[in-house]
Amino acid sequence: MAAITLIEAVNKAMAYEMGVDEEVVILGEDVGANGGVFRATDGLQQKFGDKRVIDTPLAESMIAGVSIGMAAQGMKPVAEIQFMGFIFPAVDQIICHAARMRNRTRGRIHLPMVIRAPFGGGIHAPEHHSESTEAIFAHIPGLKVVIPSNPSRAYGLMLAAIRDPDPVIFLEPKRVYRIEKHEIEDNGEEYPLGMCFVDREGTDITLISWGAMLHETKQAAEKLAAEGISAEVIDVATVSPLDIDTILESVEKTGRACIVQEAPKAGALGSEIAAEIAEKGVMNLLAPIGRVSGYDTVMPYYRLEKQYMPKVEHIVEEAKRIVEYR
Amino acid sequence: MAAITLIEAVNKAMAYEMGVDEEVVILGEDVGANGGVFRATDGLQQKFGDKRVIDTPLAESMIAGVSIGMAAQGMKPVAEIQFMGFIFPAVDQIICHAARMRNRTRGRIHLPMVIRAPFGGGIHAPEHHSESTEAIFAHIPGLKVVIPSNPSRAYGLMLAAIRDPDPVIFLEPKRVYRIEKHEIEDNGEEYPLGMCFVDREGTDITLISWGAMLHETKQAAEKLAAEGISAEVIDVATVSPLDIDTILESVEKTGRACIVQEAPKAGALGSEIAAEIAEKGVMNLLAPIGRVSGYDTVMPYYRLEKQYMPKVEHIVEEAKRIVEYR
Amino acid sequence: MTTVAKFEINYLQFMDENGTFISKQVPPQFAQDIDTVKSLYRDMCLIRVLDQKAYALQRTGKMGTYPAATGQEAVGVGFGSAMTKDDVLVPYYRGQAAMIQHGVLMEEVLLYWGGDERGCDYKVAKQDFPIAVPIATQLLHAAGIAKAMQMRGEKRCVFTEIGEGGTSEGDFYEALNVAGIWNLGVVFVINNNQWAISVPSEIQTNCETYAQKAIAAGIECIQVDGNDIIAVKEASEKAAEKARNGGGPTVIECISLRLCDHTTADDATRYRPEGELDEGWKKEPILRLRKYLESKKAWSEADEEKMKKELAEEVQTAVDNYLNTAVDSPAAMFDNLYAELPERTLAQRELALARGAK
Amino acid sequence: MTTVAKFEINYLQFMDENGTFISKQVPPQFAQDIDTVKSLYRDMCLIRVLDQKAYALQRTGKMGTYPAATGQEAVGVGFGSAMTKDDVLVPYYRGQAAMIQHGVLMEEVLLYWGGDERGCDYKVAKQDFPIAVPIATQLLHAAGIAKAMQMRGEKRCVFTEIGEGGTSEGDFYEALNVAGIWNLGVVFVINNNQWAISVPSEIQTNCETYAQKAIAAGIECIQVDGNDIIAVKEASEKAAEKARNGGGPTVIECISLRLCDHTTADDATRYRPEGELDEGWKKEPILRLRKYLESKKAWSEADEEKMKKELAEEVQTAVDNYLNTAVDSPAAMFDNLYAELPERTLAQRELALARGAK
Ligand SMILES: Cc1ncc(C[n+]2csc(CCOP(=O)(O)OP(=O)(O)O)c2C)c(N)n1
Ligand SMILES: Cc1ncc(C[n+]2csc(CCOP(=O)(O)OP(=O)(O)O)c2C)c(N)n1
Ligand SMILES: [Mg+2]
Ligand SMILES: [Mg+2]
Repeated sequence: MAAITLIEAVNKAMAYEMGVDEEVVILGEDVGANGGVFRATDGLQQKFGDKRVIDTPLAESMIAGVSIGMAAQGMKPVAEIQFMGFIFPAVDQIICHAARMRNRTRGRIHLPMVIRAPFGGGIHAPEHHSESTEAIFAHIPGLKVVIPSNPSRAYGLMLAAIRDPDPVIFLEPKRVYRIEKHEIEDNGEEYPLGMCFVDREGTDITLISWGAMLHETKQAAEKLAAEGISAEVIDVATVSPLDIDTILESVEKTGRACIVQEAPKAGALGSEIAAEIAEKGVMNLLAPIGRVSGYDTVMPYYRLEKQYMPKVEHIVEEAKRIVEYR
Repeated sequence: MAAITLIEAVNKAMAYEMGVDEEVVILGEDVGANGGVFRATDGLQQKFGDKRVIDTPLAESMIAGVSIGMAAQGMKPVAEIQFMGFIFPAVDQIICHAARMRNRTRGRIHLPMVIRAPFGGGIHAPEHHSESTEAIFAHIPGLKVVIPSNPSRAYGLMLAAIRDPDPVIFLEPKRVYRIEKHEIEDNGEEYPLGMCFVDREGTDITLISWGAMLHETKQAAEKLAAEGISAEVIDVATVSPLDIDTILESVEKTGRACIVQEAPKAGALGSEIAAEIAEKGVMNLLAPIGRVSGYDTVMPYYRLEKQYMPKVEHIVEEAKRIVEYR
Repeated sequence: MTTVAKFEINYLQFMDENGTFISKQVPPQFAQDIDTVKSLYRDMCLIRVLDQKAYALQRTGKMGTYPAATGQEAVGVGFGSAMTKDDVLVPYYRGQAAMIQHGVLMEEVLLYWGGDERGCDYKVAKQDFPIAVPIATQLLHAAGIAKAMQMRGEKRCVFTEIGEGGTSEGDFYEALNVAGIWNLGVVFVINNNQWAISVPSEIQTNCETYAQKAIAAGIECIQVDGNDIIAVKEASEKAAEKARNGGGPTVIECISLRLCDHTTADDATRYRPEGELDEGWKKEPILRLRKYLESKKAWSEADEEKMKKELAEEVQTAVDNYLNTAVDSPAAMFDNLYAELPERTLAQRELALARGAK
Repeated sequence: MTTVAKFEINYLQFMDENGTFISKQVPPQFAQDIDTVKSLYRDMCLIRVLDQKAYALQRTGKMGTYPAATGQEAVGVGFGSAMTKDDVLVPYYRGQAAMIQHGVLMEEVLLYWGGDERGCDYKVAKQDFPIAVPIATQLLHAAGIAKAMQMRGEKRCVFTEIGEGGTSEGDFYEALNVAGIWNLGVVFVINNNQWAISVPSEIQTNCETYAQKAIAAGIECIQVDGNDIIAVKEASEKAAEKARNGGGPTVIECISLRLCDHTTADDATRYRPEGELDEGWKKEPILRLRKYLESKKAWSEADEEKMKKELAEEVQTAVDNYLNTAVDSPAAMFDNLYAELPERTLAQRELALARGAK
């Protein structure tokens, strides 16, 4: 057992599955000798050869489209989009085909494929390297959208994503790629998709987050505890389809909810969670539902990046406002 | 003054503006001699020539990208995407460039362009011809997303969209292209963007909708009135940026809200509206916020289309449930 | 300046509009077998009958929008007949000729355009892709399928079809490029019917030929007379043979003409120049093959009558099967969305069933 | 079979790696003017100094990710110097050489890579586009700009640049195709530096040349030695002249070599074959032009020293200006989102200001 980072966990999960299932292949830009610009595929081409770890031409629609064709033949492509900001040329293939092939053919063709992409801000990267656009994919029926927040979940959820018979968009919060290490046994054990994780139990307020922001959210919960406020923390993990039951249960208990996300606020995933609470759990609420969020503006270049990102103190502040609401 | 349909109003507004502003040009697939597959550009090439009404090659990313270049030079392209289901190849250009050029250049370059697309179901069309994916664009800062619900609004909002100095996504509810006629004076008077319209005043519940579904929503309000329930009806019209104040005001008055939309429920625009109410107006609520919606599934081929679409009775039912909520 | 690369585009035609072999090239083996030629003739006629029937169904409210392949039967039947069962077809929406050649049932085609997903659940052509409505996207699927075949060392190939207008899409080029560099066994067939709805080929691209677009991907190409089924089939068989044996991709441009509206939703009189159709009907693929058969004394008016009757019956059976397929349950909207429907959506399924039952 | 179309790709080079004119063609007028050649030399040296400085800034935490153009200076300086003020440049991210030629300030380039949008608010090059990070997208903007120029009857043209890897994107082809059919005044420059991050050109496309991709769009093309600034500039001037006068688009492939890492975030030792750099440094564009100038007795060691000192100062001034530009207010995130900020977002702007003030 070794202590590994989130990105190493992604790497290990892919390596594990390639070792036991020869249908699994990796493709993308610079995934080969270079091991990916973040090293997610480091060493995999050396280990599995360039037939199974394939450097593609520079074309994202192609990467998605070719993966669809391969998956239809029963292979299990794990495609990398170098940054989520470059996934848009592939959106047509993902939305119009990957998400629909099983339904369109009434089950005759299904697509066991994964599209991985690092996402989110906070690493001082150039434009288009820092956005959080998970809401776009979470709105599309037929897709699963998974966001691990730590190394263990990255390992377990990636295995589940590869084994899933349907397309999974696997978004990796690159800001926390190397922020913490977990002891992980490389035993091929998956975590279930479609399930929230309750990361901290509490009674006064439910803080709901996913990906990198979960780290700020947990720190906020610590600070709140120091001030006598007991926060429950939920890692959504599979942002679509949403495990709303776990969230509703928690909110029923705490009576208060605050969603923490990095994306621009309008029409983000947080809106969906809030809407579900407002539809199904609103009468348990002791206060309005809060959303600590990125602003409704373009993710700025990195000099102003910090000004854009939600911070621990913003979460604490909002949580307190909600808890103190009368 | 003549009584015209929604699509004729779109046509008239474009013709008007082309007549007074020579920077306005139309481009797209089949917009020329054919006048568009729905005839939105009918007669315009005859009138303004093929230099200003341009049949493009078959490539949506190109249509959007070329429009960006033209707009940067001060022209005012009005581009047609034949159906919203075919907008996805253009999404990269729209999200990464159209929405950001002003911000990216700190105001040096701005893009007065319109991208029109017919959308929504109910006309027995083939696959990809019936979806409602407005939520994707409504999540993108830097875009305006406008959806007219009737001929007058189509005329006034289209004029405003063309004159707006920033990119506008103009989505036309094709199911109601020809469902009603309005007397419209072709005088170039625009309607303001960024504003909801209150289409019916009421006291018991606020029904919020846009586009084609507004018609079912209004019928539902009629039926509710017959049963003694007074429904206020709001046409969102500009779905981004959202005029949430008008909605909140109404909900403050009625204490109850129900959103009516055609799109799949999860992560749709209705979620954003519900979330805003839940954040800012929830304590005025006498009942949970309802969402009458399409299902979280792929828009079916047309044999099952009717089973997918929300109907007047569903709205009535949900509104009554909300009004009767204790 | 020095010249560093040279290319030429060749054109293949065997038979002219009078059904006469005009090429100096020896006609291919299959063209010398009169039964094969007869069966090609019959298969083209079947498509024409089917299209006419579908058109009539649409006009009487029993069918949705339908794209006929009138005048382009030699393209689909020609390359479809070059495929083996093990090959995979990735069609475009005007692809019924090739689809039916490759085992898709007529009633499936009708059910599809009749607005029912079950029309994509092919009973026989199990691996063939359903029609791709978003233009050009399917070419990338073809490349992916061929990649899988290549990785597994299979001697199969993939055929995919696209209209000449569709070649303007980025996906068209991305597919050619990846097929080129990975040496994939794909045959890209361009049905150059000279119109993309109302947009004539002259304003679609500045190329003299569509075949030459293959040069941008470093792959082989050929232009053929798409009204000459002998040429289409011959080029297709060569390309397929090459593809199955690791020789890589080919682009085949077939020059045809759309002798019908774009679809039943279109009215080509709005944009089509006078006289084009009259000229077109003189060159169309079915008539010339009939002339050839007649010139060989292999076809009579009686044969024609008999065949027409058979085809009408065949098509009618398919139509009956289509019309007798009851509308599916609302549950069908949910049951193949994922392998397993998520909890949350299950409730919606119940709701849909309850609403549908009313 | 008959041949229906023929194409050839020509290659242009005037000067070899020793600074000797090897072409049988007469060198262009400008190359015979020693001051022009000197100034091209100086401009290339400036880019190298700037890149080195930016690299150093990045290594010391004063700059973000930066893509040097080392070894490719002849490409950007060559075509940039063929542009007039009225032309418009649509650059790619490794485009600093052309950008600076066309009036973008060095401090703007630095501010941009230093993470500040104000680096795109060009003081001089008012109509030039900012760098496009999403690869190949910019070519369509170039086409749109040229379309506007054409509609207005202006005698201007547009230059746009892309890497050889970027030619695999669909947008590349869509832009060429529309430029071809609309006869737009765009010059498409491909900087074939033989690498797309870690992906070598040999596995990017099956084409023998990148120039030939123009054939798919029916437009003219040429391949030039991208290390020979005389050839790059000559081809560019011809293409620009043609474009300004309604002659339509041209693709110019410049063969260079990336003599640096992809960006400061890259480590090319992970994938680069041994020896390639050594070979490359022998052919690089600056050295050969110096050799030429020296052979003409037009350049001395003293000239070189003097120039180096001047360039260092020039670059240092730009660096100082960059470093002295205070970080913008959080309000800047909002103030150019739309012409007028929506009500709803105004409140967020207040919030950002309040938070930022803490
Ligand atoms: C991506 C996309 N854009 C637009 C359309 C709408 N559309 C359907 S067919 C067609 C014309 C296609 O012409 P061509 O490729 O020549 O094929 P043909 O119909 O002539 O066989 C268009 C624009 C579409 N289906 N997909
Ligand atoms: C659409 C898109 N995909 C991926 C990237 C990430 N990326 C940046 S540079 C690069 C390689 C580009 O190579 P090439 O086009 O040859 O240009 P060069 O950097 O060599 O000048 C990649 C993959 C991007 N910026 N945009
Ligand atoms: Mg066509
Ligand atoms: Mg390169």
